[in-house]
This record gives sequence, structure tokens and C-alpha cells, in this order.
Amino acid sequence: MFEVTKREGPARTGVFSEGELTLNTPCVIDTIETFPSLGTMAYSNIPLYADGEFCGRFLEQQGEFFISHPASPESLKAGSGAAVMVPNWHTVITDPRNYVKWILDMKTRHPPDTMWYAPASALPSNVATLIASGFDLFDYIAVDLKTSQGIFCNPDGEYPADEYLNGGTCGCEGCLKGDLKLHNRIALESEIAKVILRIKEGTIREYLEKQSLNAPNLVSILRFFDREHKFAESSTPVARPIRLYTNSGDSINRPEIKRFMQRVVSRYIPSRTDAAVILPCSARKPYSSSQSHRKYMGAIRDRAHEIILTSPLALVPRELEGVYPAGHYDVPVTGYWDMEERNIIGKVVEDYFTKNRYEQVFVHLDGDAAIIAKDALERAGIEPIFTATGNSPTSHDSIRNLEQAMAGLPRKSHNYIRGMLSWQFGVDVDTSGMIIKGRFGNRKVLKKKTQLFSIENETGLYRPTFEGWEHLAGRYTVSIDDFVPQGDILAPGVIGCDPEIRPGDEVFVKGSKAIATGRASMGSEEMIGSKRGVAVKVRKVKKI
Amino acid sequence: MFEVTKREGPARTGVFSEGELTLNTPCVIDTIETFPSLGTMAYSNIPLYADGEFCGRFLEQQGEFFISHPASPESLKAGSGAAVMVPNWHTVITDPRNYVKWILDMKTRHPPDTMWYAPASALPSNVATLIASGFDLFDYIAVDLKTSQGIFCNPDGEYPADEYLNGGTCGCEGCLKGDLKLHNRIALESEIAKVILRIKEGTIREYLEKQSLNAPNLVSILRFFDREHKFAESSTPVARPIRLYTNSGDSINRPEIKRFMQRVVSRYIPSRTDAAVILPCSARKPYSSSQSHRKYMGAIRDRAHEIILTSPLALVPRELEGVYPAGHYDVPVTGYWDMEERNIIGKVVEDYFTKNRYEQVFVHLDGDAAIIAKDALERAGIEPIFTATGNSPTSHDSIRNLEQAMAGLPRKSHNYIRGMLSWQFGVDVDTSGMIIKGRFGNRKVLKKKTQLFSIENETGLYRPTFEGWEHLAGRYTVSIDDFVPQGDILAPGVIGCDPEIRPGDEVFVKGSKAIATGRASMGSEEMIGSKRGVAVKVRKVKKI
Amino acid sequence: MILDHQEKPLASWTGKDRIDGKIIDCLTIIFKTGGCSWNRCLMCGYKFERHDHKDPLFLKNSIISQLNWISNNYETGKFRLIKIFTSGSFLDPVEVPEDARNEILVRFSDKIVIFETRPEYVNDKVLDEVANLMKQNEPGRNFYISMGLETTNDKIREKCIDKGNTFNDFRNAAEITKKYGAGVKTYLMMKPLFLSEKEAIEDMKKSILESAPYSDLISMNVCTVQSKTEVEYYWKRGAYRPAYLWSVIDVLLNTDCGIHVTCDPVGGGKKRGPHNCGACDYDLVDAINNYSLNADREYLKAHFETDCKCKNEWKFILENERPYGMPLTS
Amino acid sequence: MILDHQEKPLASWTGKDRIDGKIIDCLTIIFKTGGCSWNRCLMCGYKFERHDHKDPLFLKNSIISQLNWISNNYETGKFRLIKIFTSGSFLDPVEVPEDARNEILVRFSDKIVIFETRPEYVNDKVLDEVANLMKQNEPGRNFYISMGLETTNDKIREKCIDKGNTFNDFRNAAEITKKYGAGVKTYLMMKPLFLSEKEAIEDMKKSILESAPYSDLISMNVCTVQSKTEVEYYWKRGAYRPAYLWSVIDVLLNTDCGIHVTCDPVGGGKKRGPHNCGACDYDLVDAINNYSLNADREYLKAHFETDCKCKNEWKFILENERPYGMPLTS
Repeated sequence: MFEVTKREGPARTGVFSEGELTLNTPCVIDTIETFPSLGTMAYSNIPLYADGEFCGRFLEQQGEFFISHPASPESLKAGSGAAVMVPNWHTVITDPRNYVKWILDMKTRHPPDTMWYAPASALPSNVATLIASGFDLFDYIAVDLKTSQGIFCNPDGEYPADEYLNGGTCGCEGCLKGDLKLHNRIALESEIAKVILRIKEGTIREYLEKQSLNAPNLVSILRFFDREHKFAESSTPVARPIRLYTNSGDSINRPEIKRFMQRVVSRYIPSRTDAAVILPCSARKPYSSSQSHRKYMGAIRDRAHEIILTSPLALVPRELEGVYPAGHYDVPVTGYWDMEERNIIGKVVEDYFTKNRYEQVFVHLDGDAAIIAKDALERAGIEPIFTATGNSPTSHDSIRNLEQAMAGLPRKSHNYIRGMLSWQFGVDVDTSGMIIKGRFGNRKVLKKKTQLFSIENETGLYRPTFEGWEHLAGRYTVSIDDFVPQGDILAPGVIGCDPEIRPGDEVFVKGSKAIATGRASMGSEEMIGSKRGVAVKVRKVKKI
Repeated sequence: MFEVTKREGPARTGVFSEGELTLNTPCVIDTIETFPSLGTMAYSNIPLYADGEFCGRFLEQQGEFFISHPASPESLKAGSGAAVMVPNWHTVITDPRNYVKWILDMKTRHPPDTMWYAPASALPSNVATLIASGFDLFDYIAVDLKTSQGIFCNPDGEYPADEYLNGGTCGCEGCLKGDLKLHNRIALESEIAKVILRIKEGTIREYLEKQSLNAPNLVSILRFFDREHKFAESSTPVARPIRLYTNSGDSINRPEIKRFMQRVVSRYIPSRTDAAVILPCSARKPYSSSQSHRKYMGAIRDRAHEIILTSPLALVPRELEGVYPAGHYDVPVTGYWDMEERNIIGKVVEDYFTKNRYEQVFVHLDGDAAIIAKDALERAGIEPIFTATGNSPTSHDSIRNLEQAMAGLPRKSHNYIRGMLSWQFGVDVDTSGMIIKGRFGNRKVLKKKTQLFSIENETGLYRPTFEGWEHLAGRYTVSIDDFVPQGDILAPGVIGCDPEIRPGDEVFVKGSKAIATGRASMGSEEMIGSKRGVAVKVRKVKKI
Repeated sequence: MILDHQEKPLASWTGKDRIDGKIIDCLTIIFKTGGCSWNRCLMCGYKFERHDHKDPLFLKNSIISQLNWISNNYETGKFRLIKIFTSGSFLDPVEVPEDARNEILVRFSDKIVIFETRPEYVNDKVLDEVANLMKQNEPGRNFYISMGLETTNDKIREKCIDKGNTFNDFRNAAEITKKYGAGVKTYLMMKPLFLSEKEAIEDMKKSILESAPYSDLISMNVCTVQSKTEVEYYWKRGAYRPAYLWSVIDVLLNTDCGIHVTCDPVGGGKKRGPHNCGACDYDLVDAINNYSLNADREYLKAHFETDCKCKNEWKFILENERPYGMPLTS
Repeated sequence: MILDHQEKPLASWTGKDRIDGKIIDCLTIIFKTGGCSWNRCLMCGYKFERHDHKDPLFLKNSIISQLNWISNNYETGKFRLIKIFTSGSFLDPVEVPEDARNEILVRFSDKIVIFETRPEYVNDKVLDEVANLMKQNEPGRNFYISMGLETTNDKIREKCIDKGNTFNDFRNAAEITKKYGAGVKTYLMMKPLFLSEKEAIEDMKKSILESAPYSDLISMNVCTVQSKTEVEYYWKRGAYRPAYLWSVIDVLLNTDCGIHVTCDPVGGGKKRGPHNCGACDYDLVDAINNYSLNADREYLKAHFETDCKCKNEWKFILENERPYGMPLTS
């Protein structure tokens, strides 16, 4: 039996239990000792690269693991809770294209609540990638092999033991005793422990970007996964109460960033389209708490829609500045925008302004940012007005220019509620009569005296009340059977759900006996595909 | 007294000795115990951000360290061999722009053979960056501070000790004993040991790219340093007998890559300019040992100059395919060329073909590579002929096309000797009569029966004999005083040298009493600026 | 009595103050004046709170107008103590024209008045005049001159504050003050720029002991980060950290000079003021304020002895923060 | 005697071979024929070394022409032993037309001839014919039929080689062979696809013991990576590794079946052939060759007992390489 306890894209923590045995995954064990059937699989080798015909003839399901092979028939599915092994997975680690293709094939074929074993594959230098690919169980074979070869393993790579074992680079028991085997095993165990904490913290992606630099093939694996955006996105939390670091060149392609960009273009609805002003970002988040933005806002005085151009998020409409990851990202700043980010960001700008036709667009940017906006707007068929002059958008001249440019435009406050609801739930809500009340940390959306939403401080997400859900057009609904939830809703209780649901999303639970509000613990695919685990953490239940 | 023993750009290993004391640097020690004068500097604080006037009034040279401050007068120089301290360096680590500016200012002001102490700065997560900035000595203050704050340090960052100290992420004595202070100190010591081995191996840059991902400011520091290309380039080895991994987006800006690109454009001389064919690279190095290149070469049969387009090196003329790093780089491949690499590589292509006007240019590329070449050649005013068709440059059709395109062009072998000598020494050598003889691993350049060069197998560099040097127009000469070298030439013996000399370069030593051939251990700046250390490893001496 | 033209002073507030062991009601007034003539102290944020005009008549009218505003807005009769600040020196005739100064003193001559000045303006001529204006309607001193000595260490005062005067200047001024029956209130400045936490504590302890013989009241200010000051310049760059509240209490508890040293930890618990980790700040600020008013040593001591996760950090800082590696925290 | 039309065989070479304990001079010829009719073995790279024509007359002429080239280029009188290979079966009449076959046998009927065939072509009719053609000019067998049994395990032969026949087929053919006074030379294949190193060793040891009763000579081939084979497909993808030389020696030393098992480790020490780490390969290949010829067990044993850095790795592989995690090395 296997239950996933936390998801970070394909990476997850879980618990596998069978009789006396309990494994907290990801973990490394002596698999053959724990699963003795592994020792009785003589002559059963089927290389990963074998074709369907060969698999059909020679692949036998035997022993304690369900054996998954990229070419085995589509119809052959592991059961929920099973232990799944992908034999010889170590042979594809240097073949990124097939690595990613096969993970996608196999992972979408079998239920999510299965424990995946990658035999002979795990090294301290690659196990982050393996875990981030959805593997849960590992053995000591690869590190022990290195030991037999006189190779010292650490989280950066593999090195000659004669230099490293006494080189002072590690203070473990193995190193102190000069015991290479012990060191290598500890190194692997420690690395897995590190990854587990990263999953729990929600920073596995940052770690993965770092660890991928260990080898070209690991970088390529990361990039191929990123091209298959939907795969990881579907199980990536919608928000986290922590910073998101976009330190690497690959960060711009991480699921959270692409998702944000896509929602700004496809879901988000601006509440005025007479005039927009594109502003620079600020290191301080939310932007409006920075000195520079206080200046811009003072000059604009609600006479245009404020949209922030930033790397790597592209465009952040003012209404969304507090929501994850807009209020949470941190990025290395040098003043230089590389061509790749220019390209990706420019495309978002183009798409946004092609979709949302403003009558006038003001560009209050300088340097590379101004060029990106100019080129993108041109492609969208817009001739903007540039308001930043001289050396900086915050200079006295620039601010005066901006102020003058706004002359005559009507004042209209940003509709934060409509903006956020469109972004978060993909609905266009009539927000007349709705107002935000309360001090930071305890903000609520009210209509008359009825609370519709509370605003979560750490993430910026809106948490609907039952009354709030009435405005959301049935989106983000989880359908359950005819029971009244006692505590959280488990996956088997779910009979259907909005495919857009991601871990961490606010959801509306609906059954014939009760309705409830809560937060999704898993994505829609897992809710439907799993037989174990908490699907929705319930906040409030109402019998009907 | 301080002597540098190995250089990898600003990073180096060295030995500091004074009386009983010997420090193998980089290292971390209890500095105040070793240098008691540090304990007697009451009321001496001068922040890094203080201006010259304030420094002038209050900065006192006292104690065992020469005190360096960004704003102290230009004329104030540390002596060779001194220990230099930059007080309060930890306060600038989050300010990348000043960090890099000040390192450049200070490092170019003081002699290279000085040991640099960054107080209160070193953590396992940032010490690679500090060492790569030219610091040699560290203390335990920063890690001990973290201990006092209940923070667990590892090479990735800083974490809450309650989760990490017993989290199994580290197997050191401190962790086993639950002793956070011990763990944090061991973590720092281990990290420095790791960096030392990386310097010795010649892979510190790869490690730095990885470690910089620990924090946005570390990435920015790396990028600001890369913009100041010359600073690190001047002490970066010209070649290494190992692979060079360009796994990160920042790899394209590393000194070795930029240097290669610049030399191809500015130094390298092609031996025919009637026809060039631009070819794809291959994973196997040198390219000509790959199956695909055997096909191309079979079709071209010396009827055009072969130039390989590749990321991140841009252009590799066939004659240079074996030399470092062309024969040594490894890069993640996904088939996608990002816009930044397209831009940088395209510029090199443009510059190369603007400078070297070929009568005909054939482009035997597909996909993104073909587009890059096309756009760049267009900017250079060249209309190329495309010879790769259909799905791949190695397809039967493409190869036939290439072969047909070559029809009628004269056969002329690549002049490897002239190409390499122009690239390595920046000279145009009349190579008539010179031939390459010998099996791989023992190749030599002869003229009649006189050996002029041997070709170093591991790096592809040419090693001139005395007779070889006669062809090199006085380049790469180190002038020494009137002595006959006994063994290696030490820095104080050098009275002048070619400013182009880099560590690992072949050099010609010339004095009034002797000439010699050898290999530079340090770059020209260090030869001139240092009083200690081996300047040239001498291979052969001849009295005159 | 109430004039038409009324200008609001820079600030004014009421409170309680401890003088000679008694707690009395107090009105504090900060007048907008011509501004400090010295105007160079590195931590001083009052540099900009001044009239641009330097015309004595203009200044006089303005100051008297502010005085009238006070009379009009407070029941001045309720207060036994009036504390007068300017952004410089009350006795500097360029900053506060003499007739304005005298008008103020006359207005409050039935109370205890404390006003602040730099020592160079304290001389027999002026003091004689001031003393004459202040009626002596009850026993005890009825005016105090407060002076910002900041530290008794001239080197620190020069480098870290740029005060432009010496301990000796202060002592001379104090002697003159006493001669005219007035009290001396000494302001000390805890942790100016360029001092490590430990240096700051040691300097303060020493300064309290050394200044006590010349003082009737001692007030310890803890340096805060004020806008557009040198301190702010360094603070923004991570090169200055205000004192820990632990340090403030350490000084208050562990310096016995015979005089009750008061301290109002302005900005306490904020990033720009003396602060600890955020968890314990509120309680400690409160304890310091209580101590200043009530002189209850035990209460303060009890707070000093409570534990907080930042106490280890503070102890570490005391032992390990060096002039060449500081500040270690922010 | 020498004909005009002379075609060079695919390959031919001379050497020494051990037969019945004696070392004799030997000529090996590989004829280009119509090619193997089965032609499916996963490791076989001879698939493409065949005539495109299947016309019997054409084939006959070609083969006889190759025979003539041999007569013309070697002093055939010098050799006691002739080893004949085709890319398939010498006794397959589709591949080697009968008259061509008979011409060859007649030409070498004064020598010992070994030719290779698949067992399905061994039957009484053909053997009778062959035996009649071979003169009996000295005591002992004068011809041997060699058959690629590869392994005695039918399952392995099916999955890992796709040989298309059974151990039983082999035994039947061997009995027929013996009936006609000929010898049986058995070819075994060490480490075909899909076997772990240990499985390969065990299979080979078992196969030697089980095939010995039916064999006069046993030759162990070690699987190599030939062009355009299934083996190469997997090898290029890291899914196949040729046997370690340590394994080869282990089998040779630790299998006592009463027959001297010979082994020519083709491609030994190369990536595509049986190899160790590169450091010890040359010596071990040499020792194996020496053993094949001289049957000097001690010499081979001494080599097996020498140490090399890769021996630990090999031992590790034997214990830890599993069918679901292999190959562990390359």
C-alpha cells in the first residue's frame, strides 16, 4: 500500500506499508533483503530499449513488484498502492530524450499512488533528478559499485577516492574510518534526506536546478521535462508561503512561472482598457511597498491600469502583485536581460496586449525593459507613449513626465477583486458592491455585511466562503459521493473534479448530502486516479 | 610570506608562512588566535562604504594585516608576500555590483602574491564564490554566528537546525553528536577542502556555477565578474587536460569560452578563403573522429575550408578542433538553442565572416543552427549556399548535396600548422615545408628533419623547440636577468614578458646568458607583479 | 493674551518624568528655530527641521508664535516640568534670538525648565541672564541645562559622531551651569556609528561613570536610524546596526554611578531603532521605559534574565563582533 | 589444376590448433556462400556476408573459385587441419550447393576437416555421402562437424540468441555424426544478450558440462558486438556489455568436463569484445590464447590470481548485477 503525503510536481514524499514493513519514501534500502522476490528473477532481463514485440514475448510479471516497461502494452496497469519497478532504469540516465519520454509514458499509464523503484540508479549526484522524476525507492547498488571501483561519491559527482577519502571534503563516519563503502552509502542517504526536506519546504525545484549542473544529461533531463510543461504542472502546488528563487537560466521555464504567465494572458481580466502603464519591477515585494512604486502610483493616481514588467514573470497586473509567485520571487539582477528572457517575456507582452486592447499604452521603463516592451507592443500593433526619460524611471523628470501623461485620463481604482478572481478561478465575477476590508494579515472581501472571501496573507490567494463560491460559476468543484465529510476528504471519496485543480487550490466540495469548502492536497489527476491519500483538507462542512 | 601554487583565474591555492606558522590556503582558522593583533584593533571600524576622505582620516595600518579598503589611496600598496585583510567584507556580499567593482579595484592595486583575508564572511554556501574572488583566508565567525542563531549550514544554504541537525542530511561528527557548532565548522572546512580539490583539478568554474545558484546575489556576482572578462581571463589557464563542462546558462561567458571565440575572430588565420563550409558539431571530440564528420569530410574531400558551428564555442575551424577547449567541452543537448546563445554565437559568426571574406560559403546545417548561420552571414553581407536538406545533415540526400556543391572546387588540405600557430601564438607563420608526423599521442611538426613543435596530446597545444621559436616572431617571450636558469624560473627573475602570457602557455625565455623553452605557471601580470613563485617551468635551457 | 499669529511647533507632547526621585507631569516642546549652527553630527536627523530664513526678527516672531500655540493648546499650568528642545542649541543666539529665548523662559519661569544646548553657548553672561529670568518659587533647582555629551571619549565623539567639541568643553560648561544654581542634564549616545556592540556598551558604561560627577541627570539616548543621515547611509548598506535592547539593559543595570540613568528607547523594537529579534522586543522596551520612570532595578533585572532565542546571538556578538568584521547582524 | 576464375574467400588464415592433445598446423577458410538460411541469431554479424544470388549454379561456381584461390595462395600440403566456415551451414544445400561442398571435401580429403553446420542439416544421407568422400588415410577421425549449440539451456537459446533449435536437435545431430566416425565440435556462446555476468558464467559452466558427453571438441566463443546486430543495438544504448575476461577465465578454470575447452577471445580487450578495465586486458587475452593452445592450466590460473583494480568491480558485478539492473558497467 502506498500513499503520497506531499507533492512537488512529480517529486513526492509518501509512505509504503505492507505487513510489518513501513517505508517513508523517498528512501534507499537494501531492496533485495526487503523484497526477496527480487532475488529469484533469473534470466528475466528485458532492456528498456526492447520493443513491444519482445516485451510481449518475454516480459513476465513476477514477484513483489509490478514491472513497468516503456514498451509494455498500454492495457497493462499497476494497481493503486502497488510497488512498481522500472528495470534497468540506470541505463537511460545518459539518454535524456528517452528518459523523459518514458517517464511521461509510464507515469501517465499507471495510478499516481504507486511506489516507483529505480534499481541500480541512485547516486548522490543524480538522486535529486530521479526523485524529481517520480521515483520513490532506491537501492545501494550504484554507490556500492562505485566503491568497488575506488570512486568517491558526493552530491556534486564522482571522484577518485585516493584524493577525496582523505581530502577533508566530508566528515562522515566513513571518511573518518577510511571506509569508502560506508561513506558512499552515507552520502546517498544524506542526499535523499536533503531532498526530502526540500520537498517538504517546497524548494525542490531550486535544488534540482542546482543539482542538474552536475552533468550535461541531468540538465537536458530538466529541460525536456520543462518542455512537457503540463506533466509537472499538474502536480505542482498553486502557491507556497515562501520565496521562489529563480536563480538559474532554466528557472523561467519552471511550472509556476509558466503557469503564472499563461494565466495572466488567458484568465486574467483587466477592469479598464482605456489606458495602461507598464512599470518596472522593484526588488521589494509587493511592488507597491517599494519607494519607487510609491512614486509611480503617486504620479498615476489611478488614471491608468498599472502593469509591471518583470523577469521572469513577464507581466504582473497591479491586482496580482501579492499573489504567488508575483509577491514571492527573487531573481539575480544585473541590469542585463538575456535574449532568452527577452524573447519569452516579449511574447507574453505581445499576447497580453493583443488580447486586451487598451486605447493607450504608456511605457514607463528604461533600458532593456523598454526595448522589450516596445518591440512586443509593436508586434501587437500598438504604438505606446514613452514616459521615462533620462537616466531612470524614478528620476524627477520621469515622474513628472508620467504625471503629465496621465492628464485628462479618468480616475478609476484598480479592481483587485475582479482581477484576482479571474486569475485564480478563471471566472469573470461581477464585483459591484464587493469591498476589501481589514488590515494586512486579515483582509476579507465583503458584500454588504457578508464575507465572500478571506485573503491569505502568505500566498495572496482568495479563500472563498460558501457565499463566495456562489460567485465562482461552479469552477474548482470536487464532487463527492453521498456522504457527509467527517474531517478531510480522501481520494476514494472523490467521484469527479474540475481538471484545473492543483495541490493547494481552494476548492468547493459538493455531494448530495453536504457541501464543503477546503483546500486541495492533490491535483485533479491524482484525485481521480488515486485510491489513497487526502484529496481535500476541509475547512467547513454544511449538510444539505 | 605568501606564494601562489596554482591559479584558476582569481581562485588559487597557496602557502603562507611566517616563522613557525604555515598555512595552506585557502583555509579557515581561528584568525584571532593565529594573528593576535586582530584582538587589539579597538575602535578601528571603517565600513566598506566609507569614502576616501573618511578613510584618509581614520584608516590606520596596524597589526599583522595590511588593511585594504576600496576607498583608500591608490598609492597605498601592500608588499609582496603580505597578509591583506579587507575589513567587513561580509557586508558587501549582498551587493554584487560593489562586490565585483571593489575586488577589481583592490586586486589590481596590490601585488598578486599576497594572502587575502575576508573576515566574518565565509559560509559553506558562499565560500566557493569568496575563493573564486581571490580570498585565501577565512575565519569561523560567520558559521559560529549561525550556530548562535540555531541555523544549520550546508553547501546549499542555511536552514533551521531543528529540522536539519537530526534530519539525516549530514553524517559528520557534529551531526552524530547533535553539536551544531561542530557541524557548522566541519561543513565550512569540508567545503573549503572541496574547493581546493576543484582548483587542483581545474573544475572550480563548474563548481562555482553550481554554487552560485545558492542565492541570487551569488549569481549576480558571477555575472558581474564575467562582464569584466579580462580580470579572470588573465589568470585562467590556457588549457587543461580534462573535460570542460558548459552545463549552465552562464558557461558561455566563462573566460575560456570567450577567449576561444575572441582568438578565432582576432588571431586565427584560415589558409583558404575561396570556399568555406559550415558544419554541425558532434558529441564526440575531436569532431573528425565522429561518424557524422567522417561523412561530411568524405563528401567535401578537402574542397572547402571546414568550420564547425557549435554551442557554446561558436565557430571551430577544423584546424583547431583538437585544441582546448574545442576538443574538451561537453554541453547539454536538447536540439534547442536559446536566444542568448544564438545571439552570442551569431555575433562571432558575423565577425568571423566579416573579417575573413570567403568567395563562397556553404551552410551544411539544419534547424536552429542553420538559422543562426543564415542570419549572421546575412549581416556579414554573405549569401550562403545551403546544402543540408530534409531531416538531417547526415542524411543520404544531404551528403549527396554537399558532395555535388563541392564539384569543381580545388582540393587543398587544411593547413593545421598555420591555423594552430595563428590561434595559439597570434602569428602568421610561413609553414611551407612543415609537416606533421607521428602517431596520435606523439605528433610532431618537422621541417626537413628538424623538429619545430611537438603537439601535446591532452590539450592540443603546440610545444615549440628552440628551432620552433624562431618562427614565432618573438611572441610569448619572457625576459630574464643575466643568469643561466637552474631548474624553473622564479618570478623575481623575470624582468619583462609578453602581456598575452597566461598560465599554461608555452613561452620562450630569453636572457643575456641563456635562452630556454618552457611553460608558464602564471600569467604575465603575475610574472611582473610577484616576488615569489615559479614563473616558468623550464623544459630546456641553452647557454648563449 | 492669545495672539492671532500662531504657528505649531515641530512637536509637543505631555508625559511623566522622573526628577530628583519624584515623578512629575511634564510638557515637552520642540521648537522650530534657525537650526543647529554646527549641524554635522552623523546621526542627527534634525538637520532639516529648521527655518530657511536666518533673519533674527523672523525667527523671533516664529518662535514666539509657536510659544503662543503651546499656551493656547495646553493647560500649561498642569505641568511642573517643561522640556525645551530645538534642532540645535537653545542658547545659540543665531538659532534662537535672545528675546525669543527670554520670552520662553519668562513664560515658564514658575516651573522647572530643561533646555538643551551645546556647551559652547554656556557662559557666564548668558547664564546670569537666564538665572535672573527664572523665578525661584520653590526649593530646588528650577532649571537644567541639558547637553549632548554623547560620550566621554573624545576620539569616539570625533570619529563616530563628529560632534566638534570635547569632554573638557562639557565639563567647563557644567561648572558654569552649577555656578548659577542650575542642574546639568547629560545626554549620552549609545552605539553611534563605527562601534561594535561591545565597544558601544563599554563606551557607554565608562561615559556614565565619567560624566556622573558633572551631572545631575543623565539620559542615555540609543542611536536610531534617522532619515538622510550618515547613519542611515551605512545602515541601508548593512554597515550599521542599532544597539540590541539587551545591551541597553546591560548598561542600565551594570553601571552604578549614583545617578539614576534614564533611557527612552525611541524606535525600540523597530529596525531603525534599538532592537532584538522581534520576539522579545516589546517586553524589553516596556521594561526599559518602566525603569526610566520608576527606577525599579529588580523589574528590569528580571527581564534581563528571561531567555529568548536571540540572547545567544547577542552573547556571541559581544564576544565575536570585531571592528574589522561588523556588524554581524541586522 | 589452377583455374582462371579465382575469387577470394571472405577470409582465410593460418595458425596452430590443438586437436586430441596435439598441436598441429591449421588453415582456416571462410567461404562466401548463399548465406545462412536461418539468419536470425541476435549476435550474428555474418548476415550480410553472403551472395545476393541464390542461384545454385552461380553459388557452386563462386565457391569452387574460392577453393581454387586457396589452393593457389597457400601451400595446402603443409596443413594437417582445415577449418571451414561459411556464414551459415556447410551442410545446408541451399547455401552450399552439394557439388561445391563435395568438391571441397574431396580437395581436403587427406586432412582433418572441420566444418560448421546447424544440426538440422545433419542426417544420415548427407553424413554417409560426406564420410565416403573423406579418405581414411591415417588413424583417428578425419572430419569433425562443428555445431553452434551456444548453450544447453533452450530458454536462453530462444530468448537471448533466437537460434531456432534445441539442445535435443543438437544431441540427435551429434549421435548421427558419431555414427559415421566423425567428431563433434561444439561451439558455445558466452554471454549472449539479456544475461547478467553471473548468469552468463553459470550458463556457460553448465553448458560445458552438459554438452561434453556429446562432444569431442568444445570451443567457447565469447559474444562480441558485431555491426548491425541486435547486440550492437543494445550495446550502443548501454544495455549490453560483453563478458569480462575474468569471467572467461573463471569458466575455463572452473569447469572440468574432461574435454579441453578452447577459447579464442576475439576482440579481447576491445570495447566490442570481452574486456576488463583496459589495464590488465592484454595479458589476460594472451593467457587465454596460451591456454587454448597449450592447455596449461597453471599458467592461466596464475593470471587469474593476479590482481588488478578491476577485479573488485568484477566480483561486485557477480554478486550484485541482477536481471532488473544490468549491465552495471560498460
